[in-house]
Amino acid sequence: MLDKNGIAKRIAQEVKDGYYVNLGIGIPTLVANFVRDDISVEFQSENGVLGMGPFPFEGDEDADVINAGKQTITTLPGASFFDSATSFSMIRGQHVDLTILGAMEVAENGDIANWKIPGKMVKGMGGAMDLVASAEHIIVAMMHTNRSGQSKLLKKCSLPLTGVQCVKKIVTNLAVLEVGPKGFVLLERAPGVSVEEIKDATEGNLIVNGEIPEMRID
Amino acid sequence: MLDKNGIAKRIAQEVKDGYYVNLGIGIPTLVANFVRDDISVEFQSENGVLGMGPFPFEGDEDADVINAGKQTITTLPGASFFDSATSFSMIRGQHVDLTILGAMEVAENGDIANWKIPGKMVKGMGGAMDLVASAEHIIVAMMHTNRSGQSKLLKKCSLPLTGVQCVKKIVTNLAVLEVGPKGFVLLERAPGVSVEEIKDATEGNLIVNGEIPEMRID
Amino acid sequence: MIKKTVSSVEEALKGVQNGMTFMLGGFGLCGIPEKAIAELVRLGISDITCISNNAGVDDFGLGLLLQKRQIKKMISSYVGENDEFERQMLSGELEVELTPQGTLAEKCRAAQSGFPAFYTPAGYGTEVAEGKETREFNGKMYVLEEAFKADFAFVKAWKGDEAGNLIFKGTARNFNPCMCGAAKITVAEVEELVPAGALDPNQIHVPGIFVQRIFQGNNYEKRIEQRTVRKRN
Amino acid sequence: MIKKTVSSVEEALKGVQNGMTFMLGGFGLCGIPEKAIAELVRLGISDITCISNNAGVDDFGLGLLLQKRQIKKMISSYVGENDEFERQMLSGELEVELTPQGTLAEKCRAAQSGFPAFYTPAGYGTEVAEGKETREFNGKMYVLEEAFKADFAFVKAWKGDEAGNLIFKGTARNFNPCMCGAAKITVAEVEELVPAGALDPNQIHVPGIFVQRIFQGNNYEKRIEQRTVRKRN
Repeated sequence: MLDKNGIAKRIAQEVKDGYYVNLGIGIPTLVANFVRDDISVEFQSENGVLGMGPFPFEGDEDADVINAGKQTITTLPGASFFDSATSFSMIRGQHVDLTILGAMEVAENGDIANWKIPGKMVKGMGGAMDLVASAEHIIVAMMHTNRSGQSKLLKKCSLPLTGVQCVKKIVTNLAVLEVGPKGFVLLERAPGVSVEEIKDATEGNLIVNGEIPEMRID
Repeated sequence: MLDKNGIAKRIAQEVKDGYYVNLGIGIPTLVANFVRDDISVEFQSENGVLGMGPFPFEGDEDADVINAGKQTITTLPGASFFDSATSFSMIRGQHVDLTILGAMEVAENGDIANWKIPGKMVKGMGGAMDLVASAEHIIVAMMHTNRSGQSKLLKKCSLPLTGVQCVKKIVTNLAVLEVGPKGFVLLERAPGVSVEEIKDATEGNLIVNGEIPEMRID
Repeated sequence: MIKKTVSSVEEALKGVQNGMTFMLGGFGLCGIPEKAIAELVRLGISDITCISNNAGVDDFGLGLLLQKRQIKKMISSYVGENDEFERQMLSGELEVELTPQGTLAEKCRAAQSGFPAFYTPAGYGTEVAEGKETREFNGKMYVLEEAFKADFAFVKAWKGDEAGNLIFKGTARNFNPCMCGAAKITVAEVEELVPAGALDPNQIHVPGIFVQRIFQGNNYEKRIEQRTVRKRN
Repeated sequence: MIKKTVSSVEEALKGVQNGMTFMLGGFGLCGIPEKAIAELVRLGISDITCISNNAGVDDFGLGLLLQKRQIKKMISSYVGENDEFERQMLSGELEVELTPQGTLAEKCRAAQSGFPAFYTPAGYGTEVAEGKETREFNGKMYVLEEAFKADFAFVKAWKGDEAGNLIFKGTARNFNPCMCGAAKITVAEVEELVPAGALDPNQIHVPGIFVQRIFQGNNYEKRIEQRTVRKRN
């Protein structure tokens, strides 16, 4: 079973040379730490920066330089700042190659819900609706089940949707899955996790074709 | 009767303190020379400059600094350069207060034609269609009649339109006119020009209310 | 040059009234118009509709107006950092219209640019699209979104000049440029106000034509929400 | 940092083919991609559809492609400085789609920004609106215009860096930024190419994400169409 860093590590393998990547809050943010350093990647944050670097050294924080999670950040050579309309031109115009974000629920048709629990939690969608409606490659990073142990990979989302039929890939603490025409296609098992365990934790249709390899995470 | 500079001088009186003004090619360009220097005005050119100044001194021309007429220009303190989309945000968003442009024909309902003579001359509309569809104040600067002596102030335009019901005021070599609900309202006569002469040169409905003053041009 | 300078925040906010709609720049607490917000609190303007990406935190930014119950309605994309906000919203005291962030930015830009409406894919198939026209272009579905209408836009820039030209710093730019010229009156507050001619005309982020009033604010707090750092070596 | 530099105009134009649609920046002869145009002439690419505000003059800019009859169709707002153009158009050899200038700019920006269509007032009631949907918003009539689709965008900037970031000078900016990222491949030529990090991230006009290939051109002619001057004293 993977921890949050493990999920981030596995997702980092999906980041290809030359990709512009938008990372959501939470686990996705960790992905930046694990991207191979022999490939060229730029991170975009929708509040208006391309070419994000690591957190600043203590004392170097600048209130005017943050990411969409409101964290102080730095920029790398070749970076640029821009306004919100331009930022979403990058996203909506599919110039950002890959979006990695968290989810409360994903449905077997690729629907995603991650912004609202009616009557209980309403933080808002932020840029997520634009991101999922636009990106060509969308990877969801999340735990396979919620705190009560219920599956987050469903036949149909029960929460208000963020986007329809948009999720392509899901990396959880248990597995790597692809959204296929008939449901979740199991691609890889987390180290030490059996296909049975994944089946049990998946409410939506799980498609298991032949032998399922264990993921390789170095 | 006014010459081109006279028309420009008269139009300059319509330019008010605090106005952003877009000047078309031809007579309108001359208006800048006659605006009172005790008021604050900024000239916008739709190719991407606000705060245009006079032509450069000989030898100071810069191929990268031109107006929409492709003339080399200078900029004044407080000027800015921007892209074409932003330029038309200024125009379409009604941030430019006054548009002064030439015309081939104006109709008594405010229609204007100035971009095409089918089968003969097709230079294109440039920014004129955006300007006339957007500006709150549109003044047409033109000769009252064409080279063959035919009126350019018509009941209905015969040429392809640039915009509908948009012209508010017209300054010609003979008169200042306003477009009213029932046609061209004569406001002022050019020096030495009689109401009769203006009537003869106007095909569209000309409304003459009482005594028509002669324009004052210093 | 058309001069836009006013001498104080009081003069800059002349004309604000109860029940008006305001746009406020900023992302989180980054690039927010601190001085305009403080003046709105001081004036006690109420029944406000705020168009702002976020709602501040409990004791800063728009949180200050929420505390005093001056806000009737928020139009935002993300409001997750503010307990008082969540309380007022869940209790029904506060009206909230959640809008996708890119749509929010573009509804500002549309107002600025004279576009009445545009089609965007964001929110299609979600409750955001309920009651809105949807339409297919090239095999993909889009939602028709209309331009905002607002009385005042309050923005914060780094540098500005007498002509109203603005330059921003870092990610404090965010929604500020999109809101300039998107309301009837745009009020810009800047950290440094310079004479016309002091800024390079090539490097203006917002030309002065989009700004009606500009003033210099002092002692900006610029609070950091998430101070994330790494150790040296 | 994702590197966008290519070593030559030949490499920059790899993949251009007969029958393609190209966007070309510039207003008149100001800010045109001189090197890309010269290479298109050299390659003899034909049946081109050009999206460009103007069509050059007889012996420079797009006029060079017109002379060789390489252009099948022009989409422009103003073409009045070019006799060969007018001849080909009036004789029917050249297809021409005249588009209001602001609409032209926004059709580029829409393509860049993922908007399939937008409503604009320009051209309502004229032949430009024929066959297009029109619609009323708030008592005013608008025309629905769709985003452009193009294979290559050729733009010219003043400075650029390895990451594809661009900075323009003066009014040579014009349509160039709107076209970046509006075609499948954007090729930027610059007067000065600098290493990543040499440009201030606050002062980038076009972020490199909108540019696929960048190269430095030399000996720009930058011809002036109307040399207007005043005498000293």
